[in-house]
Amino acid sequence: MERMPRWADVLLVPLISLILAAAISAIVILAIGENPWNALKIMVTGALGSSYAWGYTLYYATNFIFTGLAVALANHARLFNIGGDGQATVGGLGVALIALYLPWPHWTLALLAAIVASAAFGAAWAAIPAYLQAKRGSHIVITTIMFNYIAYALLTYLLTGPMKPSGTMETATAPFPEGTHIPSFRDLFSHGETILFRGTPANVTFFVAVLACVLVWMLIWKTRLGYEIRAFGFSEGAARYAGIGSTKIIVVTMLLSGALAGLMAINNTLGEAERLILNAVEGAGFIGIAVALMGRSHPLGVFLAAVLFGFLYQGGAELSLSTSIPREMVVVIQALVIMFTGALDNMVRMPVERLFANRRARGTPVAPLAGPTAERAPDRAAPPSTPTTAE
Amino acid sequence: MALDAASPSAAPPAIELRGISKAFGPVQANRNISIRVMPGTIHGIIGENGAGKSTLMSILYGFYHADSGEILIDGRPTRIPDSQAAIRAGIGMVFQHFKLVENFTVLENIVLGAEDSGLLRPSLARARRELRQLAKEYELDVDPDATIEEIGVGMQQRVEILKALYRKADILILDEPTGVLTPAEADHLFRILGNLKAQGKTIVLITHKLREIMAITDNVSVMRRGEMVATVRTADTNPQQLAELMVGRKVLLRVDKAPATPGAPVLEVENLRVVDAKKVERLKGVSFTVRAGEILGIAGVAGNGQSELLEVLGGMMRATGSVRLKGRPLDLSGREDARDRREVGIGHVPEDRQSEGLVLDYTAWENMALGYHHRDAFANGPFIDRPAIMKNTIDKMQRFDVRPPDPMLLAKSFSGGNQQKIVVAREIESGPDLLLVGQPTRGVDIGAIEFIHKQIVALRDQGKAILLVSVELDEILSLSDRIAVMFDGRIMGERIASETNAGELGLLMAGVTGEAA
Amino acid sequence: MDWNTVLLLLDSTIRTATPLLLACLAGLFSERAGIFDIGLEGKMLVSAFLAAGFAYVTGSVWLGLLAGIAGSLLLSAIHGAASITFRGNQLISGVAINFLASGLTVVVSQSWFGEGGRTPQLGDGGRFGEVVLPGAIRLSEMTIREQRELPLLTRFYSDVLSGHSILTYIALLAVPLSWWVLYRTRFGLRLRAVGENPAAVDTAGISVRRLRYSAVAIAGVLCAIAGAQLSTAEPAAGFIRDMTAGRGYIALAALIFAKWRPWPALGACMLFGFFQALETRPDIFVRLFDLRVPSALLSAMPYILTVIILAGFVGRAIPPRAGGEPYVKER
Amino acid sequence: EPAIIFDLGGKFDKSFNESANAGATRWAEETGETFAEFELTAEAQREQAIRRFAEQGKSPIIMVGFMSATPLNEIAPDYPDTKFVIVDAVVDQPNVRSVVFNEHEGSYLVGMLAAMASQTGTVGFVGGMDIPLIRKFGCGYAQGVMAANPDATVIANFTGTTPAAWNDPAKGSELTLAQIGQGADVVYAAAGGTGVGVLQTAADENILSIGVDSNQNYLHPGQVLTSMVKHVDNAVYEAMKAGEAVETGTQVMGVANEGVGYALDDNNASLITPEMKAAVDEAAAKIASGEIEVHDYSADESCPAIQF
Ligand SMILES: Nc1ncnc2c1ncn2[C@@H]1O[C@H](COP(=O)(O)OP(=O)(O)OP(=O)(O)O)[C@@H](O)[C@H]1O
Ligand SMILES: Nc1ncnc2c1ncn2[C@@H]1O[C@H](COP(=O)(O)OP(=O)(O)OP(=O)(O)O)[C@@H](O)[C@H]1O
Ligand SMILES: [Mg+2]
Ligand SMILES: [Mg+2]
Repeated sequence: MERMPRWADVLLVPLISLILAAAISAIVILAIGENPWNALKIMVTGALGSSYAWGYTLYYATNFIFTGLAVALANHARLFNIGGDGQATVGGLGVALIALYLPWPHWTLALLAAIVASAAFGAAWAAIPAYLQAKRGSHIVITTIMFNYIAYALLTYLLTGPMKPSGTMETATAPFPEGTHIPSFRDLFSHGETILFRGTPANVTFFVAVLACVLVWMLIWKTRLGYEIRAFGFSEGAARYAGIGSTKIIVVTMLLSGALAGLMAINNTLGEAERLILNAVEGAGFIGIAVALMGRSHPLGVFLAAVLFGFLYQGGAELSLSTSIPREMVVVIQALVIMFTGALDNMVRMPVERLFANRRARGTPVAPLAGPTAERAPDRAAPPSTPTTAE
Repeated sequence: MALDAASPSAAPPAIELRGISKAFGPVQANRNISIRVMPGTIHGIIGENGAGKSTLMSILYGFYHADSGEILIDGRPTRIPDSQAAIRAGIGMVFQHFKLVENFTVLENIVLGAEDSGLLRPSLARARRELRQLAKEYELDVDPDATIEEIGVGMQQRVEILKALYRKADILILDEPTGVLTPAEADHLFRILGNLKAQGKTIVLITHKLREIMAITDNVSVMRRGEMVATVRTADTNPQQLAELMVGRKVLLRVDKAPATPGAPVLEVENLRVVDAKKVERLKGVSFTVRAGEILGIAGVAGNGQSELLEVLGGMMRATGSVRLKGRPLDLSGREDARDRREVGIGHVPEDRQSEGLVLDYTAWENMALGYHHRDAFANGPFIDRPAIMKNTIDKMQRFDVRPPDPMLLAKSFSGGNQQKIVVAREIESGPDLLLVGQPTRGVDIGAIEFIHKQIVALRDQGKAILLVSVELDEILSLSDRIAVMFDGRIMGERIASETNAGELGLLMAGVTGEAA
Repeated sequence: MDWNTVLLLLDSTIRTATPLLLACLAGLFSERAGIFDIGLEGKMLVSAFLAAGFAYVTGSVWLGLLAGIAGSLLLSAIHGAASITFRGNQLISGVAINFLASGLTVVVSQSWFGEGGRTPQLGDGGRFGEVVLPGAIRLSEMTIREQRELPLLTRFYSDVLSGHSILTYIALLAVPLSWWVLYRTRFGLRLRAVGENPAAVDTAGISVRRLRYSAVAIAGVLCAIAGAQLSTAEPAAGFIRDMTAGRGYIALAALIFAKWRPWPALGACMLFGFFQALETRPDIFVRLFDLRVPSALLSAMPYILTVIILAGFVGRAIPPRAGGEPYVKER
Repeated sequence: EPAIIFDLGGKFDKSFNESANAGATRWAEETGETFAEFELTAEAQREQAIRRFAEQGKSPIIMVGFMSATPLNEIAPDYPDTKFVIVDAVVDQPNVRSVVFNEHEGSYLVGMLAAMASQTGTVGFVGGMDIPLIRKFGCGYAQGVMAANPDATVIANFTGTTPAAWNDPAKGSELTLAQIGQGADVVYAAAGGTGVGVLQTAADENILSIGVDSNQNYLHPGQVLTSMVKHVDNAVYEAMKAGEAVETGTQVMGVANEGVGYALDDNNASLITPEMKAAVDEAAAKIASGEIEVHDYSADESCPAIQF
């Protein structure tokens, strides 16, 4: 049932939440002796005001789309994948291996190969936690945390030893050969004299991410597998009754989730750095949790939340470039945004709902019982509320 | 027509509600309800699913807050802001869905919220003593140290009653207490209620079962769609009249069916054995046959292996022994799952529609495909064929009179009866050769029961085999053609439905063997 | 491997396990009451900062601890508001709290002390010193040879059990205390009940909200002690940004490992502490197995061992049934 | 106006960024001028910050940290009129000045001091993340130890494999205690903020420690044996002072030009005996003259004195 109009639900409430987050951020900025209005202007123009700004915003967003989708997909099966960081780290390894050790005549082929490799490596890294959850009941939250650390160690080993070109201090692989360089937004959108997205890292991977959103959306809501995943997530009893095997769902979902997280590596290795750098994931797996939860585990929501975080990252960089607001202030702002739009959502929603209810009460009489009152489907984006366990 | 059934005594009513209204969002659950319950009486409340009975009583118990209206206890206006206040006012309530902590012991559940001091030990000791006392007084024996998940629903209900009595309740509200009880357990409960009444306690009893109303209540109130439509003296009414007050139309209280014409055996079960996860043997060698065109009813007290039987046949549990469907053996080793069972033609209306039969957060149309979502009719390759399912759902909803007939509604938004209709529609319409039916009408109102029974009989008349498991003896007796009684994982005996009666079955259900009966 | 090494390992185990144990018990109270808390890390961090900051400014480590508790409680209150009052998503709230703590501690400490997210080094009054248990021998005053001649039990007592900060003993005492509170008091009964079935608690006439807020507050206090241990208990002597370094997540893992029970929590934390202590002694592998463990593998070892133990010996962990779900009476 | 870009650790990392910040601040205080600065938070910002400053006409643009080498190598040609300075890496471009430090040489010297100060013949090394740069420190240190006492034992540990390893003083303490347990009585910390825990624990346990990057002797007077100073501050200061005219090409800062060395001040004067001082100073002279060649781990990823 709709307590308030849909536009209020999807636009008004998040907007008010954002304003609240901004207001508190403003107070903190004031407290450290800076001008919040100025800060806001810098963030907005710096992250949205030009093709340059978008080139960074969308680059970060691309990372978060992948890790956000990874968490979101797993959420639908009530699995809490906090291993996105490790899966993306290992995904990067996959990209590096194909880029460095195989010859690529054209970037399209390299991109395809990178998609396959990063997804496969990411999936592989999720496979053991998935198997242990399905077969041994080992809690996926612990095992994925553990696998994050193991992934970091693995990469440290490889990038300080076997995969590091000798004679350099850099903890990174050698630069990838020419054939693997995928086009950036600049290459794609500049024409003639007008150069757009100059010097920015956004690249074709963004479209892979958009495609991934569409595919995940189709997977979840249009396919039999998605139907089974959601059924399992909502009710294990019903899934068993319907002949939907828990082992299959847990393993397949986690493999797909790991693959999505792994795909993120294309953006930062093949797309941006053109080499594999130690710790290149930079906690994007954890941002992915916030993105997925804020996006209500719906690919469109994930997309929007990822862009919001891209905005915060790029806007934050601009902020520290042009003011003396410390870079950690950006983390505070992120935290407030997550808090208000994610966790304190109802603080805004409840009064707004009441407002609409009052208006309606004055307008039309209360709907009769068993009329068109009950909960209807459109609010389906919400997955099981606490995807911490697959018990 | 709301006649006042005040008893002749001059004492003020134990409970008086005046003009109670309550809305959940846009749903008006209670509308200007007034009722008086006299002390020392058993007062029944009946009404269809969703009529607002539980809501009204929850308001009295301080669980919900009325939007408007007044509560008087023993004639005094009383504010009941929370359950603590209700308890203080001497009210105890046994909810329709028990409010027990599953992994706590009985004793812990009883002292919860009624502890004497900060330390548990003395409270538990006192509770243990008083429990022994209460158990003697009211024939309410329970093992105080068993955990709730270990004991059956009947026992759980006793715990709920003991909880109320331990808190010195003078007014006891029971919401659909017999929905989960066997006839024997129900009779026992009524004896207890009689005891309590004799001690001067006031009892409010919510139920769908008119037989129970007639048997033990003094007065009865009827609710419909959030309103109180009548309060009458039980002695002055009859079931037919009450049913019509409830539903607002004429209803048939008996199943109308022609004699069966059994055909070839469809399901042959031999020496079926099940050991569950806790290594307890649940089925100890069960054998029976169900033929085409007949309904085999399995009677028995809950927990004697019926659930496991259905789960094994439905592909949700592994077992040993032999099961043949139309002559072909089924794999019981766990390699075949529920989906494989559907493929060979077994439909299954599970005992628990909420946790098994439906995905409550799925829409009606999505639920119509549950278990059949892989079938060609419902899928295009890897994709779900939504238009096809939708069309199918609209059709089924109409034919099975699911209300409201809106395929986009979430399953949890339907009332229990309508939820059950969705499950029954899906399973019957999938065209099974064998339909497994567990507790088809548990918690379902009279109108819906009537309908569901008709559908099951119609399927039988198409020549399909039906295995019916129910703890309602009435249902077993009126619906089945043959009846098998289960006790302790074994079949105690088989009877022709028309040649047996509740008494004989009751003995079998208690484990008294056929020869002795 | 000689006894000396074993004793040292155990000594290190207890120290390393202390913040884990406190955070783990914090999570235990919160989650047993049905409130998931992945914000343990953030609360520890804020307390670590405030404890060190106030200990430095006031010169009193106890005042520092109080400040840490206040800060941690504030975050608890936010978490409570989000997950109890406003029925928000408890995981999001926890994530937000971790971010908030990580950013705010640096911003504030920079503006207070100007040392870039660090507090100044704490002098001796500003930190919790070693407590010498009655009858323990001060080993630091003896030569190694003299130490080796002492009876093993004496050394175990003096070396491993004695000589930790008061916070370590608080942590160790918190285990039986938690057990006692949870299983022997009215409050504990209600707390466990509210995590399993809040409706049962509600209909018994007890406020679900109050119980859950108290559980979250207890978690705040315990996290605060854990944080203070990291920044103000010897050998620590000050705050540095992000110094919790993922311990909150490890504590969470330990909690699940322990299946939400106090004594097993002690075991799990000690095990994790032991693994991490082992990580500091690669020489043991050389001596025992003649095996040079590459440092990356050594770093990964605690995590690999955890997975192995989890997969091999620990069965399914069933969380409190109402965990993570806000209590909603009226849909 | 010059600009400086700090690496991911931030300008208060108790390591080379902090030292660079000290140099820049000193320049600003002395000249009364200002400089632009940026602390990286993501890899993608390296290029962003370099380009941004270049386009704003900042020069010279100073980058701290070896990870910026590859991006700078690509970007520098785009801004031929801008001067760039990179610290800790070599970028072979006409408008880039590369400043690298012979940390192994400085570490060698403090290694000698450690060996001479040690009573037990066992000394320790606590590194932050296990990366080649830190091994370079460790390797030089071990060589110095061996040079002073061929029978000595060097224990080397690393804090971890994530950036958290730079900010985990508790872990630093545990590693120090573990090394003490193995008999170490001098411990050298090359671990950023983690080192704070190492030095503190050494002081608490009455053994000696060695600081790194900047002079950390003052942290625990009389208990820090010395510090391996790496004058990133001077390099930054001089680059800023030279301004647009900064000389390009590679500048190697070693013992010879006092780019690295050991710190001697009032705080540790009592710990360094005249004999010790004479021995290291002699070694320093020999290193400067090339008579002693300290092996550089990063040259061939191996170390003659210790196995990592
Ligand atoms: N917590 C709640 N939130 C929202 N709506 C509710 C809630 N509880 C009950 N309702 C609605 O109020 C109405 C009355 O429900 P109630 O449970 O009182 O009916 P009932 O008469 O007890 O039905 P039944 O016989 O099935 O138990 C229904 O429409 C129901 O869906
Ligand atoms: N969340 C809801 N919001 C609005 N209306 C609801 C909601 N849930 C149920 N309803 C409506 O309430 C009515 C009865 O639902 P209710 O939950 O009382 O089922 P029930 O018959 O009590 O089931 P059971 O007997 O198994 O408990 C139906 O008309 C249904 O459409
Ligand atoms: Mg109901
Ligand atoms: Mg009801």
